[in-house]
Amino acid sequence: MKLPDTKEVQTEFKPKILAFCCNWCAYAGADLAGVSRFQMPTNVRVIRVMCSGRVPPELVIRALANGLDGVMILGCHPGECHYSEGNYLTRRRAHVLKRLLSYIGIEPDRFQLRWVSAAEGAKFSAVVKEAADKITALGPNRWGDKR
Amino acid sequence: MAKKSVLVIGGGIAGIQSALDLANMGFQVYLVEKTPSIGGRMSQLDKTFPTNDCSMCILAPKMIEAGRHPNIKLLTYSEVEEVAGDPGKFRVKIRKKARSVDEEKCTGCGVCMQKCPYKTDSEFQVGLAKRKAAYITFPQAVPNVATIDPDICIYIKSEGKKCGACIKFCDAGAIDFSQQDRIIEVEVGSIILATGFDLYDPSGLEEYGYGKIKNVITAMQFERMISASGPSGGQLQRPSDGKAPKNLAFIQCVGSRDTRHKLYCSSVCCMHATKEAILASEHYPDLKAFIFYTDMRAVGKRFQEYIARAEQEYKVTYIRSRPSEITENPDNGNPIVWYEETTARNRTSMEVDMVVLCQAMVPSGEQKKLSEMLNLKLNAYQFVDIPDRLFHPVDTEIPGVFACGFCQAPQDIPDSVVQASAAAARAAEFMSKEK
Amino acid sequence: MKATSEEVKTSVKKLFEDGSIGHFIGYEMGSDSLRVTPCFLKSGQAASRLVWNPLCANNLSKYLLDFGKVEGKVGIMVKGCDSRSVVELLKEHQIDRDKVFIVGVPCSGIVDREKLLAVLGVSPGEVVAVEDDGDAFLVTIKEGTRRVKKEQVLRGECLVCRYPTPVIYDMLIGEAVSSLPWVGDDYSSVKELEALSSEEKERYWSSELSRCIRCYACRNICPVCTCVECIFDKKAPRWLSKASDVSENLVYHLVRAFHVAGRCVDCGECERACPMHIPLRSLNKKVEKDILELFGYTAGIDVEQQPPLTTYQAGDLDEFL
Amino acid sequence: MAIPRIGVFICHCGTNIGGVVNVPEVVEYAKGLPYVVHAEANLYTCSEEGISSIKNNIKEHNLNRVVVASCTPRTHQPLFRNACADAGLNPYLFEFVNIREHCSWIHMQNRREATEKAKELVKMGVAKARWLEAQEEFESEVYPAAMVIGGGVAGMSAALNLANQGFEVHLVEKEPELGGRLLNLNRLFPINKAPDELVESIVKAVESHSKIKLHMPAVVKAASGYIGNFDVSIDEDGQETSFKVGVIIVATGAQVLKPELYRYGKLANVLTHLDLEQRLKDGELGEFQNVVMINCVGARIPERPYCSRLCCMTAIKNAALMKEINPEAKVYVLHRDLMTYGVEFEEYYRKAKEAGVRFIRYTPSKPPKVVGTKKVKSVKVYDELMDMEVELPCDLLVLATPLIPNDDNEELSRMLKVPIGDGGFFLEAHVKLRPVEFATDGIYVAGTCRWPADIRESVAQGYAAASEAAIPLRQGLVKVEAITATVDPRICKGCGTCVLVCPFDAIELKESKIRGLEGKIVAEVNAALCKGCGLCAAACPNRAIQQRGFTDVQLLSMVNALSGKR
Repeated sequence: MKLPDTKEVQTEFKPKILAFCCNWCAYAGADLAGVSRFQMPTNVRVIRVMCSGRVPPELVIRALANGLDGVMILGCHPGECHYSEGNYLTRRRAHVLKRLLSYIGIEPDRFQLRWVSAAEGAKFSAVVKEAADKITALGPNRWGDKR
Repeated sequence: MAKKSVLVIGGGIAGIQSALDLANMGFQVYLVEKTPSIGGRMSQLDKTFPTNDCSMCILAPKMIEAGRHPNIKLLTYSEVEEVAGDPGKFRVKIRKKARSVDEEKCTGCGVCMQKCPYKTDSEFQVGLAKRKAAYITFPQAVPNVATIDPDICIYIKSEGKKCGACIKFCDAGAIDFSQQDRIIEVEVGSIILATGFDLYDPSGLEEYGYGKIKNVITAMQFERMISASGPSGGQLQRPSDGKAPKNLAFIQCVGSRDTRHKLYCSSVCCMHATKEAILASEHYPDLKAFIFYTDMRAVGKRFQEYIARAEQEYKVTYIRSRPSEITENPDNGNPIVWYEETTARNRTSMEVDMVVLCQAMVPSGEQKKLSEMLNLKLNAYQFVDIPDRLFHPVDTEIPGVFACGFCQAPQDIPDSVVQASAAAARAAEFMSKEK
Repeated sequence: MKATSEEVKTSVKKLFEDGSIGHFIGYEMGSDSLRVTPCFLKSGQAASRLVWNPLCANNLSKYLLDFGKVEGKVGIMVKGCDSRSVVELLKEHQIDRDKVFIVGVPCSGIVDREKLLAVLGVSPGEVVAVEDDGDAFLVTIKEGTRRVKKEQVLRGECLVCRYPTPVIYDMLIGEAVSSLPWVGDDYSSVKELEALSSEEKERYWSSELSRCIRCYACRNICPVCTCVECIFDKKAPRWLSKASDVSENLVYHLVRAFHVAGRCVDCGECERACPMHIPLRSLNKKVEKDILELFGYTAGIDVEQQPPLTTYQAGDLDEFL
Repeated sequence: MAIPRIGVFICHCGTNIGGVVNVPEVVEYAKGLPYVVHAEANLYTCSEEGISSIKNNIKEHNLNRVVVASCTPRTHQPLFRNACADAGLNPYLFEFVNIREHCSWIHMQNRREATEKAKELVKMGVAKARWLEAQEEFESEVYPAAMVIGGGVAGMSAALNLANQGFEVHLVEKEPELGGRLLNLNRLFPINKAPDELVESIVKAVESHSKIKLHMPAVVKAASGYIGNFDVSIDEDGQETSFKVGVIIVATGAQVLKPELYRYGKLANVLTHLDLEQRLKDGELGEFQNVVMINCVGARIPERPYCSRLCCMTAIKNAALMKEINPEAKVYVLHRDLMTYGVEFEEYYRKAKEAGVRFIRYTPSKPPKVVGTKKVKSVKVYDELMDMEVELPCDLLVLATPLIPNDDNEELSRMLKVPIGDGGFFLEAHVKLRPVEFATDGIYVAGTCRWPADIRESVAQGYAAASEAAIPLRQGLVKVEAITATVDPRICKGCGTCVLVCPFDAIELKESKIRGLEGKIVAEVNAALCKGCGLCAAACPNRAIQQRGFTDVQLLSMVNALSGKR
């Protein structure tokens, strides 16, 4: 199957990225990043949930179909979930979802699962920078408002 | 049946913690604070080590909770005058000083502060800024009401003949110069002392030139300077010319561990100097900070890692030496720190833009008065004496009277909070026995 | 021995007679000789209508949901794939094992009607009968009987079927079939798509999904789509706009694939029902493949096995790049 | 639902937000958002002034939803919720937007984009607020008993305090004896007394207390439940016992590191301080003339960076004691920073110096070296002050090793669902202001299982934990934040997916009792067990189960708002 390259070259593309953060680790880590004044790109918007396991795949799919350039789920490190096992379930779902998204042509980097503890302000900012860089390199999400 | 009640003296973090614990347990608490707002020393801090949590941000919710708790009667701008009675049934007289402002009517809008023409040094800003005769100590004050300082208010001094700007401009009609000091009498089962600390005046250490060399300041002054809510909005401005310093020297053990001054270790200065050096380096990435220390006492959770971060990430230089003298370069006002290099054993010097003295901390001035009132023993350094320090670490020699936080020994915030809760537990236990 | 329509008729009749069942769900011939349709029986007399042949495509298991409140047991005829969706229904407490009587029939593949007509170059009315004959079908048309290799005309799911014999039953008619000779790599078509670049995949799926008219036939027929109120029918929140543009269709199909993740048994009903010929099984197969690779799980095998997305192992793959 | 009337309060936080984000611009933007009827800026929304403005505006504008854009809900949510409640608005009709930690503080160099981001965050908050619903908090009674795990000084102090306040206490100690680490000590610093009598008086008080039920030797086997209602089962001397408590205090202590340094365990005259104290106690120390003590053995090194807080004082104590036993002996303490913080420790140090103990500072880059093959004969150390290596004759080498976490911390952590942090010690809810609480309500921590601490600190923490534990015990009632799951039984198909994913066994499939649905099998949530994680809500295929405060419509509205959809 040979298809023409449709990748657009855009200058000054600033991707919009959504990050679901669990209340206990990732959100606290993001808070710590703030308190520590770790400077980072402005692309990421955080939605707080109590556990990464609260984020249903539907919401990730919806966000990407809405045209958001990337979606992240950030939770506690395995074994450190405030609810013991929420992040393990998230991890299983995320593996399946990431592969499914990739199957229809949504680049894997557009959906990321990362572990950030309450003490990892620096990691939070690193994760944000990395996501912003990678998604910027991918260019705009072509599935948004596709007709 | 009336609730059993407790008197907590001191509205800093320790007093607030004790008061909240007891109030949540269901006791009636009288929280007495001599200044116009609770919050204590912690409210003056910019950040707290080792997390760099914004101090006010974590303190404010507790202050507000204390301010609105139905079981806490907040008595600010008040001092204990007399304690009589016996353990389990102390009769306490509290002087509620005239604020010249009706606390019920005042909205804390601050118009009186704007209009008041008379100024004095701000205690909160450690003399780095002025405040008015009509003032609210700091923006998050609890209660958020104005106070009029009778020592400088011309209206009061002239017995109503002059000024009165505040009366004119207060829409709420809250200014009330007819207020008199009131004596409030309460009966309490138990008393908790949490009177905190004062800062040791470093001008007694003549070799460091505090008060003479403009660019030698204290750690608390630095704290206000680096704070976003400080007089310079977080900009470091050295006193001689307002320029931002490019290098800074912190001197540890100023008055502490010193045979001429205080023999004890003030316990928190190593860490707060490190914190201030980190904060300065964060604000000014090119700034160089030097910390002159005796022993680097980093004994708490994550403290060693904090020091390591200061060294590695912020390039803070730790120099193990106690400087012998600070002189001033007359050309540029730079302080020159004279010290002995530990290994080379040479007297050498370092010229910096500003020096921060980490002064000793001493029990608060009211401690002595209170101890006399209560007939309570103080130790050689005026800290509250704890007879069985190991197994009853918050019990004073008087049954039913407990002491927590800095008033009984130098300690950091978490240790003070622990002791404050411990004192609350002991008070609750004491009153349970006194059925 | 292969099961025959005759055996099915006698067995079911007997089940009615000895009181084992009060209802039966099976197949009967439909509007033309290439169609069978579901049939619902209330007594043994009608059992003569039943048929069993390589045209019995429908997965009847979803009809069990409609028989929740009837008296007595409901008998149902299941092929291998259908039996697996019965397992899923049992696992999710949608049916009561004590109220169903499962009549299993080993299946050696179902004819894809469209493929057959194309191969033979005939119209539906011209076919008289289709019979199973090992690796081929014997198709009787007016001109006589032709032997057509199964690989040419089997339905997609039958080409990769690993469970020709029902995994759960109360009665098995005919001899168990352990494997089908033509089944090789279950996921070769998935792998082909996986190998494409993101842009190529996007082009492919945009084109496929752009055809969806959102008739919801795939959902309605799916044996494991059992929700009382599908999230796509909800007003608040509205997960999907009415517009059937590609983005909305994407949401619909991806969410559907995810909702049946670890539950889909690849009975192929969705694709069979799709009027726009969207390769829906491809999405489901992709998920099935990943769940097998990641968690070693296959749906519809064991009622006691916990669904893969409701459990975990601490040592699950922790690599996301 | 009444038509939403949303009020938005945007905080300058002094210059913390206002210095980066153009707050007035965000206010103007907020005014244009759907259902927003009032928007304003506050210098500090958390100040009394800000709080009263919220209250006044709720009344003035008849607000039925409040959004505050300021700092983090993790610290300030209760405050603003209470403000709403004070003004008669259900506190769950409040939504928090974080534009400080998540915006102004991390985008200080980019004011334009920070302002745009703040607007979007506010838009998302308003979108969620539109769907907020009033909630009632679940209340449950507190069973008036406590379990204290660990019978050391911290645990005993906590137990006695609660018992004296009138609460029943189950004290669970794994050893057959109360007293913990103290039992191994020869003397206590800085009072230099033997611990025996002091400990005995506490042990007696514990043992004779009618309210304290002693379980010994016993270990906790299982614990389930929530604040006010924990079901605990323990193995007490081989027998399984179960009981119910309202609160749990963890005070399990720590152990002393046995080092693999300085030929410890290989040469007979190398001891840890704990070994030394045992020998002194048993009268088995024997003769000594030259004692060398090394501090920070196995501590303040890359793999174990922390300072164990009390070893310096232990070394000083034993060094002075060596001098006391044999005034002729030469006693050296080789140390790094000497951590004699506070009043008494500094004095303790001075007195030891006066008594003739020699202190030599070594640097970690040039650590002391042990000389000798069968026994230590001498110790070589680089003396920083003298700038030279000195060799100290030595017939007794004593190592100060740090406290390290107990091996069973991890098991307890899993059982109680409480976290372990730095270095394997238990992690408190907040290092500054909640030092003896776990993030999980109803479970508290004290003593050396939290971090190295000396006796007075451990006792104070024991009391402090008792103080926090006494609050729910005395209140007798706890409220659970209304973020628990709820089921719509009309939609629920009883598939049991939620039951499988719930980590707390809070959901059961039951026959519905609701009119019109009688007999239908549906999921039912036990609000007392539900901890509000929302796993069920994400797993439910038809969304019959929702997490209050984080419902699908709320989250989806935020996503749609962010992506510019309605």
